Amino acid sequence: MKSKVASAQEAVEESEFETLAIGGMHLHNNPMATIFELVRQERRVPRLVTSPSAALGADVLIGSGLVDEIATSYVGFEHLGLAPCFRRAAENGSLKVSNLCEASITHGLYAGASGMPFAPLPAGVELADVWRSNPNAYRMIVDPFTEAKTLVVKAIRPDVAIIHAAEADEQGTAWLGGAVFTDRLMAMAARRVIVQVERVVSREAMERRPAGATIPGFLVGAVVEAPGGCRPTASHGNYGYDEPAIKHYLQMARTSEGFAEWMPLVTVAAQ
Amino acid sequence: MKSKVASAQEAVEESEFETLAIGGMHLHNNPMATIFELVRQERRVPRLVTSPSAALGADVLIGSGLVDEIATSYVGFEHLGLAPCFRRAAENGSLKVSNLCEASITHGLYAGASGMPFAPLPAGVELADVWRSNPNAYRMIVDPFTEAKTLVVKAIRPDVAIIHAAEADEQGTAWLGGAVFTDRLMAMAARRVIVQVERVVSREAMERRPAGATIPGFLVGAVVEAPGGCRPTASHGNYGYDEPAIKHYLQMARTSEGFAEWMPLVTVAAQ
Amino acid sequence: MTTWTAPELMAVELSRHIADGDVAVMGAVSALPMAACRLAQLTHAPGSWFVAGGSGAVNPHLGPTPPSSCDERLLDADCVLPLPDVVMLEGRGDVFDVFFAGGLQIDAFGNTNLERIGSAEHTRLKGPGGVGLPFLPLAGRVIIYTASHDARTFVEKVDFVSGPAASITGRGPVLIVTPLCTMDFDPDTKRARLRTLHPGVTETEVREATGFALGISSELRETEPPSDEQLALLREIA
Amino acid sequence: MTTWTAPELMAVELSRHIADGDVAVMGAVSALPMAACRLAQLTHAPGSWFVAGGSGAVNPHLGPTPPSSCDERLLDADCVLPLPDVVMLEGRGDVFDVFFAGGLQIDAFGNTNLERIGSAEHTRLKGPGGVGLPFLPLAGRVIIYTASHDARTFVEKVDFVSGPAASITGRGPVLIVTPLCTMDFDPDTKRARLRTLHPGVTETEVREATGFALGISSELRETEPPSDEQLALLREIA
Repeated sequence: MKSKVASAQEAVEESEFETLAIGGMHLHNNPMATIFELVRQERRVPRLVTSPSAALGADVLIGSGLVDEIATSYVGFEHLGLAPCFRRAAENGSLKVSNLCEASITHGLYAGASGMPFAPLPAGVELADVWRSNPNAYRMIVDPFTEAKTLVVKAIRPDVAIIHAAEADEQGTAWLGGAVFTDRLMAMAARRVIVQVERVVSREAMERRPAGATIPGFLVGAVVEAPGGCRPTASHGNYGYDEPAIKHYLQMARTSEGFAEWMPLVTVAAQ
Repeated sequence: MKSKVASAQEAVEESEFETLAIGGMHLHNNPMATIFELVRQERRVPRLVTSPSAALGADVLIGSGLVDEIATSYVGFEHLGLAPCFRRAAENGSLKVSNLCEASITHGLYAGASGMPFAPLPAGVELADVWRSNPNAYRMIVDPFTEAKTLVVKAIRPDVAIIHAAEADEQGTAWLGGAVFTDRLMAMAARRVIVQVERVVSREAMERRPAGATIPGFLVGAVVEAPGGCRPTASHGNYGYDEPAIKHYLQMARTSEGFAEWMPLVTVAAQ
Repeated sequence: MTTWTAPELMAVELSRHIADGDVAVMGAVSALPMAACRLAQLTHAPGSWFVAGGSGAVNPHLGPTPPSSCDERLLDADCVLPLPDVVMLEGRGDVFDVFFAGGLQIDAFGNTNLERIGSAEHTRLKGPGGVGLPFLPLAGRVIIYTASHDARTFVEKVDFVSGPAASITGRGPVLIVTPLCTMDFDPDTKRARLRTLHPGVTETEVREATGFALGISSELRETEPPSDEQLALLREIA
Repeated sequence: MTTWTAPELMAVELSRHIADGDVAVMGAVSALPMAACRLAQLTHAPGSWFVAGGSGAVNPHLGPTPPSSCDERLLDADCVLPLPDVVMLEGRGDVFDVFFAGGLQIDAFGNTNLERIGSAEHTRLKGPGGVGLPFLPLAGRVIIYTASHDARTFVEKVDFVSGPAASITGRGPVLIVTPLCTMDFDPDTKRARLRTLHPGVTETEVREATGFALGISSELRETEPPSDEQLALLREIA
């Protein structure tokens, strides 16, 4: 059996994408090691899709000037503040922001994972301005059973998804080790999955992990062993987020010059 | 805090339904104790919705003459044979069978649990004859993004769902104890949930059960303590199915007279 | 005399609006409503429930309350739902009695905005985005809280509706809690009105900090201070 | 000389059609394909995968192979998926290389029927229903197996299409394995044709047991008997 374990460099080099999805929610499980590798390789991201609440992972890709469009419902640092690079790029128009809501991302990924072309949304969601601001992703159609107007969102099918898990075996079966967020769903919707993990473990060690917390190896293209690979964000089951380091980032990234100064320090340190 | 623990009699008496859903798959986790109580109370079931593979639970309700319509993708006893009462009632026209496929039940329940009015199905599923045989549940519409013809299935929103779990606490939080089948999804889609369990346990004992294997108590209307309550089907985590007893049932239920003879024996024994 | 901080008073006031049996849900930056819900469970609403944001935790035991809504410590809870299940149930419209909401802007009708200040063409401040706020029309009741009571936050009309005030299944916004006061909504005009003033705060102060014409409830009174028991419990939780 | 049963020969033959790296899925009454997939893993296809029916088990370790596809013993596996996830992935069309299918009726083109014998108005036999068979057009390859090789099962045209022979993402039906023989499909006519005869079975016997005009492969030969190693492993698995 061929092992799926690869270096971050190999895993990224072997990935082709128009749409890239990155996992993690807020300050947790941002797959930073692989994201730093994307930056090192200066990989252009024509379209970045995030979990319902992205943070450092998205901000770093945007700050590095690699992202043309982001489809998201939130990029920020929760109680620590706004996302400086996201904010700057959105305000100066260099980043196209395609607004989605949490329901649209979740049900859109469900549709993508299920072969559904689109997902209807619950009545009421159309009262927000989100869908009108993103005509590519939404359509108002007629429910064929009731004739009621129904908002639908296009399925999300990332070409590549990068998520973080606590452990995986060489065959790619991974265990998330904490909250699953939308990361399992993202893995199921993506054509290729890169799982970065704290530890590569034996196949036996993966057995009988709880059913809802694993990703079967047949969905996984590459396993990247990256201990500490979420830092400075948290890795559920392993370590919390590094608040001083994140505050330092928020301070530095206020300007593009500051971000450019922060970035090589971190990527070199991560190597 | 008011305990949700109730007798099967109370739990059924307090349930009003047009559409009743029953959990369990094949020979496993059929919530028989509560189903026998439905029979004792001679509760009419205008519409019965099942998991993708129903067995004894559905057959007993049908054999008791209580079911007007069944929406299902399978009623049978897997390697042990066909479902005698289902077969008889479908063949003599006393039961309306609304055909669904596994995808339609699963995505229909997902839609019901999510407030989606309907669910699109993956292209290809329309090549089977199922949807043409059940015009109430299906429509062919146009994908507003691609203009492709797309089959959609109506959301499934049971008024009441009856499922079996290994354990629950008095607040209704339940742990399934084995495979989750579509039972969790069914509970999330239903307006009222009756969970029958092998054991009522303390709130503390329910804590930190795996995230994907529990049902939060706020979705549960009644907890029925019914040790052995799946017999003669299996209860995951507790006991296997009783093959001789099921074969005996299949023998007896070949005729309605035989079923009528079997039924009171079992329901009296279950009390 | 017992003293308390503004966040403590806010948490206690929020907790008073959780009734026994309620099921509440909250999103990002939710330490305040989490603590409020837990306090309600420990006092007058032992049979209430809350789902803590992106963690999916149902009734996290708290003590301490982590500042992040996705913190691993929240998983010490009565049970945990995978996040997609929470999103599913938010759409059902008959599960969650209370949604807690916030915003960069909150308008006179209780619409909230986390998207941007300014127009799409001339965005003065790009916000993070509204996450689950479009679900608000499906909540039983919407309770809005904010740490910023100023005229930039409280505006006549939001620049973008992330969280609609309109409701299709419930009552929509029923309460706003700020560091200065609480507001409810006039049943006729649907506009926010001053309901209680926090101890030591004047009506003039609130008016100056509010960017829309604020009505006044005929039952305007002082916000009830936290009891010693509430404060003691809250300090264990938070 | 080593002897074997018909199910053993069938399991070994099925296992030969699992290639290394394949991901297979099966539904009800699937002890035979489960054992076949496990045998393939233990012999020529160590990197193949299979998902065992309603249990959601990924690569159950078997030994013994339970007769029910939802048996708790299957959860002793490499990992377990909640069933809804399996259903989701079946619809993706690029995950499962092999679907195992069966039917009360199997027709000359590889359509399968678990719904009914007879018309909707005059149903002679109500079958259990087709469960996931409508997913077959989304499989890479469809492999059909049946324990009943007779003219009631093998018909010119099924009375109801539960499992379509048509494919939108793959090759559709590629193989039928019965207690008498194996069949493949003529690439031009798309009709089933005799591919191998099990040892001791004659062409005439197969024709008499088949309700449609059965073509014959130009490479017709005897089904390769199980090796001693295959049989020994299979008996540990089953």
